[in-house]
Amino acid sequence: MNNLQSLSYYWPEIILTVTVLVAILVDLFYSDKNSGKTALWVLGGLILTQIAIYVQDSEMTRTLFMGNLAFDPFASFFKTLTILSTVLVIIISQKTNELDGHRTGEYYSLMAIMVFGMFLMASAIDLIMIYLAIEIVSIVSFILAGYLKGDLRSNEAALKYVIYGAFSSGIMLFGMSIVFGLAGSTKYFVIQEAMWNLQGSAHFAFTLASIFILAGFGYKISAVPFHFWTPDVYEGAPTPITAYLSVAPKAVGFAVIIRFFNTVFGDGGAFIDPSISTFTNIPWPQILAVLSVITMTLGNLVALQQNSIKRMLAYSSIAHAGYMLMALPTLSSQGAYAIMLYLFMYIFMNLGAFFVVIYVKSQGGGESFDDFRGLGWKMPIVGIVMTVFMLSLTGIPPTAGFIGKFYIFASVIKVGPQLYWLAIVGAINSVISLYYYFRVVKVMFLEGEPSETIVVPSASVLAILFTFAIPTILFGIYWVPIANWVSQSLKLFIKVM
Amino acid sequence: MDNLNTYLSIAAILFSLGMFGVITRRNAIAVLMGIELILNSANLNFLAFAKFGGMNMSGHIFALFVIIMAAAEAAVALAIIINIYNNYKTINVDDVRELRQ
Amino acid sequence: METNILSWIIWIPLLGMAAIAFVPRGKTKAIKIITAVATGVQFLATLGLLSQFDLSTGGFQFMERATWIPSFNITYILGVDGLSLPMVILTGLLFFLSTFVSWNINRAVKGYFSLFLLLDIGIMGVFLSLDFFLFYVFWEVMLLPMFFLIGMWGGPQREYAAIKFFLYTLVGSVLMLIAILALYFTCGRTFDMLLLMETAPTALNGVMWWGMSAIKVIWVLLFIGFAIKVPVFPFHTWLPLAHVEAPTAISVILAGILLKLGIYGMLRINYSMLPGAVWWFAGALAVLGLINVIWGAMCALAQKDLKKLVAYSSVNHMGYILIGMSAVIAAGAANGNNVLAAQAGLGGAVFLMFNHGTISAMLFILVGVIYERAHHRDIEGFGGLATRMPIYSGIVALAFFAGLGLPGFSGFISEAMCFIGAFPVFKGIVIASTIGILLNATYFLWAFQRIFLGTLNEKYKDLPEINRMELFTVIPLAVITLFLGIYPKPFLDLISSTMNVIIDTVANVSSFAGVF
Amino acid sequence: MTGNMFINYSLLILFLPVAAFTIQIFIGKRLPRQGDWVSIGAVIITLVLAIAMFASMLFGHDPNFSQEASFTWLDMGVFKIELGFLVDNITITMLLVVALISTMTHIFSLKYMEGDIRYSRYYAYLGLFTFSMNGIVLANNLISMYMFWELVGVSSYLLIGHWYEKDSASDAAKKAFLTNRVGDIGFFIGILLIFSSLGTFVFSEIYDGIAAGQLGGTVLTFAGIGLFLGAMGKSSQFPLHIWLPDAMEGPTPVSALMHAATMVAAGVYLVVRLFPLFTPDALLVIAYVGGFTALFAATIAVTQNDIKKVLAYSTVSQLGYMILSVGTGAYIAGFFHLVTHAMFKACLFYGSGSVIHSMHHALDKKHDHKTDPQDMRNMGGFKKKMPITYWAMLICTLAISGVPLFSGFLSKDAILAGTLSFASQNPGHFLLPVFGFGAAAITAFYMFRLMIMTFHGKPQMPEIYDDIHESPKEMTFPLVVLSSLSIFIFYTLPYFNPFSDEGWFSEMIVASDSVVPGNETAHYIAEGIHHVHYYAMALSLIVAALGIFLSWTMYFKKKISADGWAKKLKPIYNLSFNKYFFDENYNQYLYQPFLKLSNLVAYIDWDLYDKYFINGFGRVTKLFSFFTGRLDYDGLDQTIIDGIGRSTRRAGGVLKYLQTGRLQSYLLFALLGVILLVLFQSF
Repeated sequence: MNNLQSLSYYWPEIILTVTVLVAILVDLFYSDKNSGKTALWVLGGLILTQIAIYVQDSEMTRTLFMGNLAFDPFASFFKTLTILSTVLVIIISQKTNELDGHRTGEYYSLMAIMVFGMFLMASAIDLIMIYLAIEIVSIVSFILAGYLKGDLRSNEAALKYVIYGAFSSGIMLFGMSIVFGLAGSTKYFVIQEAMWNLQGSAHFAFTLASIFILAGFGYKISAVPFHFWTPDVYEGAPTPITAYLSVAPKAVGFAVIIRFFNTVFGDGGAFIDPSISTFTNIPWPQILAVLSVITMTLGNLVALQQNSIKRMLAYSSIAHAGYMLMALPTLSSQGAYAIMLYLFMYIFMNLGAFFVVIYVKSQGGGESFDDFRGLGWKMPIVGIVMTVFMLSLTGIPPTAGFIGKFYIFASVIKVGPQLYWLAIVGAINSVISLYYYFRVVKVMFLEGEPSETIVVPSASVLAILFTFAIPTILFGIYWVPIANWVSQSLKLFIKVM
Repeated sequence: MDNLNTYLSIAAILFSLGMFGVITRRNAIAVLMGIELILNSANLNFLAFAKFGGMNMSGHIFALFVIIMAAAEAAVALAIIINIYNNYKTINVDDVRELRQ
Repeated sequence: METNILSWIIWIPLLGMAAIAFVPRGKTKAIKIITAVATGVQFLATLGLLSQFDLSTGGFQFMERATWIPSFNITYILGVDGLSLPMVILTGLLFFLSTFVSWNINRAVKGYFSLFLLLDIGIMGVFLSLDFFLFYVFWEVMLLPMFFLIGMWGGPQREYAAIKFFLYTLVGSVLMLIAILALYFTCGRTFDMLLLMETAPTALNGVMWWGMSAIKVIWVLLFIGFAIKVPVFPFHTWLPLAHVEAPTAISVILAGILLKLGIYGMLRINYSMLPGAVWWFAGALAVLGLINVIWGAMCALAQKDLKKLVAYSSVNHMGYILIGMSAVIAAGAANGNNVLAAQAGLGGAVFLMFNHGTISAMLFILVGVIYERAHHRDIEGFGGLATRMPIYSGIVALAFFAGLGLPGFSGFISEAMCFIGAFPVFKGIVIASTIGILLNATYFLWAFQRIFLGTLNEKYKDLPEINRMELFTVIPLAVITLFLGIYPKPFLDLISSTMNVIIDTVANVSSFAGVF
Repeated sequence: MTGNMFINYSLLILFLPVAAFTIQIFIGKRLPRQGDWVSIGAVIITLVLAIAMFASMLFGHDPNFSQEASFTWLDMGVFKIELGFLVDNITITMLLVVALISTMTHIFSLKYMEGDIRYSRYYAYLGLFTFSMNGIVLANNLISMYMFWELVGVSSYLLIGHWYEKDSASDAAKKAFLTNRVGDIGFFIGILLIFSSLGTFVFSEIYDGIAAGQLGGTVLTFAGIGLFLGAMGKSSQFPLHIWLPDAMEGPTPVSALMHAATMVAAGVYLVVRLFPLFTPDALLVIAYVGGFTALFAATIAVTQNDIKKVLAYSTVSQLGYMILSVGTGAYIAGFFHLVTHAMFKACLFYGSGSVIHSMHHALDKKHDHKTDPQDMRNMGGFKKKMPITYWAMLICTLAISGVPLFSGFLSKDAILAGTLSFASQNPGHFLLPVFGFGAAAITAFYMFRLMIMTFHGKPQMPEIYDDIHESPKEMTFPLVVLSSLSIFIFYTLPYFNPFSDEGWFSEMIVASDSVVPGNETAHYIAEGIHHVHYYAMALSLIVAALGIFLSWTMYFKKKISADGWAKKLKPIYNLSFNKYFFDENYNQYLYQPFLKLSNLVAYIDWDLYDKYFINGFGRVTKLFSFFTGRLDYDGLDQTIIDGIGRSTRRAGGVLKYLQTGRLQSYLLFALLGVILLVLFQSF
């Protein structure tokens, strides 16, 4: 479909672009103090975008802009996820005190730009598009990570992030170039066809290339061994940004991986027969399984070590990436389904946990475990809500986190006995994770003494807390709507061959 | 002499050089340059394939995009490095180790 | 009769929690009363269940079904049979009594009783749910309140004990989760236990995973999950710690009900869904039982802390139950269809489950009473209390005699049944474990002598006698123990038809037990 | 009189005492006189009922009379237990004995326990005991017998430990219970063996099964030995005899009731009841254990100075007799001895009780609490002071020594005849009669030693002598009753031949054949006994006379110096005086090692077991340390879960070093990752 026709299916992105422009413009007229008001415009724009997505969201699938972008429920799902998490992050950014003294106008407009990049990631089916999208998201996140100009840690985070990001996207690009050479095109479907008739030696080249590409993707979802930037960046960046990075880019990163694997190495995304995923001589299931095991184990083990809750959450998010990777080796609809569900659940519990950290810090506390000592006695509500998030992150029913894990395990076990070991490793890992998640609960409740003065957070804070906590519980008990939504969205654009 | 393999090998060499620079250089700027080398090696690949592979223009286009992106990236990176310099009074990446655990 | 009584039984405590949430923190009395009412009503409801229960059938009664997550075949199924009903009643009773045991809790009362009720929900749910997913959810729901109740209101080592308990049991339950999913995908995509009981034995028959029979693999995964709760020998080290650190009421619940959940799970799931593997595992079960008996008894004998002694005595008693359970294979053709032994063994095991519930609860309450007064539990540290507090020591003597399996108390006949049942199949093991009879008596009587007999320790010459509230919590248990000891028929009538169903399941599969 | 009525009566007899027990426990203290009248009333009614049953038995005059009644106790379909009662002549006689002695004890205790701190508790426990003893007597199946068996153990525990402030008392109580439990294990295993092969607990059905050959051979032998182990525990047969002498820590009336007359006789009653199912081998074991115990205990009794200890060991020895006779097949004789022994031994204990009582008071007057009121060396010459006690005890002493005209002669004679005939039929076992007659001689000797040291000669403690008084009639009354019941006439009615046990007993209570194939029939055994009867009688007379004469000359006439002989036989004397060091050895070689072992187990459980596991995790940790080489390998001495926590956190600690914060190292690792992945799949 040519560009002009495509535009009619491109409303969300268009609205988004307009939003960005408007945001930048209005920011010019705000004084430094009120610059934060830009957030409202951005929010408005995002909501409009979401409406647009909702309106146009239909069962039909097609490609846009001469097969550069896919327009399918799968993409819309991740777009919605992106907007949801962005909106939530913008909301919690209101409560942090880290941005004080900074002009926050472009902070929000940058987020909007990032959303655009993630939209592209969610729907790209062309190597060029993928590269562009990833770069857009990366560059913006570099800036956001280094947003606190005066703060050494933030600076350092930005530096590491930019170099690491550029480095890995460079590797990815090199891989892409080789793939282009082998396939003669940058379009997924062409590549997939080309893969069928590769000559012997080309296989190695292709393998090398695809692993280079994987490096690029792995960096986005911070999978071991491309995770090293994560802890430092997560710790250095302003907490809301950390929360954001741990959710949104990760989500679309998985979108890219799922789409890439199922389209290029799979059966073109039809989810009919996972088995052909092994048509190359690359044992993808094994590689991914090993990657996921290393990722979750390392994430958990190192998280055990941390004394800063923020940093602990950073590592734990690596572990969660590992859990989600578990479902990837199956290359089945079940797997993708599980990952998507998990991501949705993950947004609430993870952002919630980060928000509690932000709130406690803004109340004069800090980010270390010691700062949380006796919190459950001082602010019972916050403590209880935090406990809910910790439970959910550990994956204990009846919380959303458990449901996510449940589907992940289910998809792994469905494959059959050959992958049971993976499930067991995952299970043991979630037990290990209990140890550090409940260290938080322990310091909050088991330590410290009942205090007379009980701090009840302001209404707005309570509202935010519950917007995170209630879904975390609710979707742990009844998640049929989500499940249905996911299963409807589990529909990639398929080239009819 | 003027065939695909030559270009590919040159690209490969460039890639490795870039890699080497990134790993070994202590100066942030130098590291950035190493990254640029990597990107350009990729570009070289694209163009070489496009030329000899008798393929469509998408190779060239890709290269163009890469150049643009590299520029953008460099801009951001340099900005950050300047900021670092203001705070640390150095751009030696080894000295930027606030976040070591 | 109304069809959703089971849901009521499970969710009544939730109403209690809601009510408590609205009571200001200061009004501790009100909170306690609300809890008492909630648990009391629940207990009455369970009794109502008993009155309506149809003894003649071994199947499930008061069934409830509601669709929950159709996409994953997860349904809300409740039901009660001869195996779960006694446990349900016991749960109701113990929670009601424990409310009064914890009457003098004064630290964060609101939290305590909310968690207490949450625990109640979890346990009731496990006993009543017939959907595997639901079962698992309730199973996990129990852990959190337990963690807090031990960790916030426990003894000096409480944090350590709490986290240890949590981790230990979580390991078990994640393995269980994997087994559950494996069952789900191998046996016709359902969590409905009733269906699984039909499909599983045949669906898995002969399936091999990595050279092992699938049934064995799943059995072992489930078994570990349950064995940790029981606890069976190598997994028992969390128990003494948790029991010792937990506040009295919680120790009562732990020993009285939580340990039984493991046994219940084995009978409900391992026995009913994978009867084939019972044949393969019964021997090991008996041996583990023997180890539990001897090991637990010897550890109890060596303890200086009274509560720890009681805790180890639980380990020891669980051993008898395991031995009784192993008897079920006697009914198989391979063992000459000795249904008699199987009935004796299984009946004894379930009977002992219940009796240990009442007896150990009684013991822990009594330990709590003395701890309240003396602020320590060092067996050596007392002496001659019988002269000072005759009523208390009388009741303790009663509890101890019940604990050491004295005829006339329910403990005796159930233990005897376990032995009688297992004897034809595992002669040696049973004979070896009868030493337990002696060891029980030894550690109980020795402890009794050191604490109550001899000359009164001057330190305690004005220790107050056990008070009405405490008596009120103990007497009902004592009465039940005594009554069932003198006339066990009613209880066995309650369970026998269900027991026979289980026995048949296992016995029938013995025909192709050869595949193992 | 209908059999139905028998059952009702026996049920009344069974449950009246437990009713009394309940009342006493709950409201006893608040009743006038602490409610002793409740208990006494209850037992007196039981006595009346027992007498009524006994009378109707005599008039009914049916040797094979037997009534059974049972109810379903539990029922699971195939597995069901029926509890029931069996009333036959043996039962009725036993019931009478129990009721009688129990009543006497209740009465005796009125004064003896007067002003005791736990007066009502004491009577309550007596009630409990009477109940459980009657339960044993009435049981028609092994399960209920076992249950009451244990209950008897408990009531003995409670009564021995009545004065638990004394550590010796509480120790003795514990020892009694545990030693009995050892026997009970055997009992239980015996039950298991029988049930697993016959599927029933009821005596009659068991007999039928054995007769039908469903159970026999070694299994049955072992079952029999198992059951007999129970009997050994209760009747304190060697080597489980250790608890009975200590049990004398309990109040003397209790010793009379339980540890002389009834409870310890339960063991004998068991083997008598179950005689038909013992195989020849089992019987042989029984015979030897009994015989040996008889002699062994007697030799200990010779050297004891504590009056109650002497009686205790003589009880052990007499019980040995009864067991012996069962072993030799003459089990009716054993039962006969049980009855007569109940009378005279209880009486002897009351006697000692009344002596101790008065000693106690006398010493109290002198405010002397050091002197042991039970030590015969502090007595002497009490004959004048307490004549009733003296005469009563003398009669009983004559009875136990087997002097004609007294009950003991008849029963003992029957037993000895039994052993003699057994030995004559299979001469290999000549030891059995040797045991028997030897014990008889020694018994006569030490009993008279006791009498003489207590009542004759000069008072050893003149200072208290004036304060020694005859006990009040509540205490003398039982003495009179029981001593008179030790006259032969009560057992030989309606005949008057003091030299033959012809009488209601031998007519009403007849031996039944063993159901085990290969055992001699009752008739055959009776024949054998009849043959050797007169030799046996003559022999027993001789040995009794010998014993009496010896102690007469030694302690009364002082012709032979006891001390001199004691010195001459120093080693033997010491052995006997120290009860062959049984307690010491048990303590050293059984209890202590076991305690150590369990301490060890507990230690293993808490520390080592966990450490052991941790080493497992330690290896995991090593694995991590392998690729960083940065792990110090200490402090893995936590408990398991800590261990996981520790080792994993350690591992984390190692991995943490990867996070150097140095940018290049990150890149390097990333590169390595890529290369690894390539290698991973390119082979």
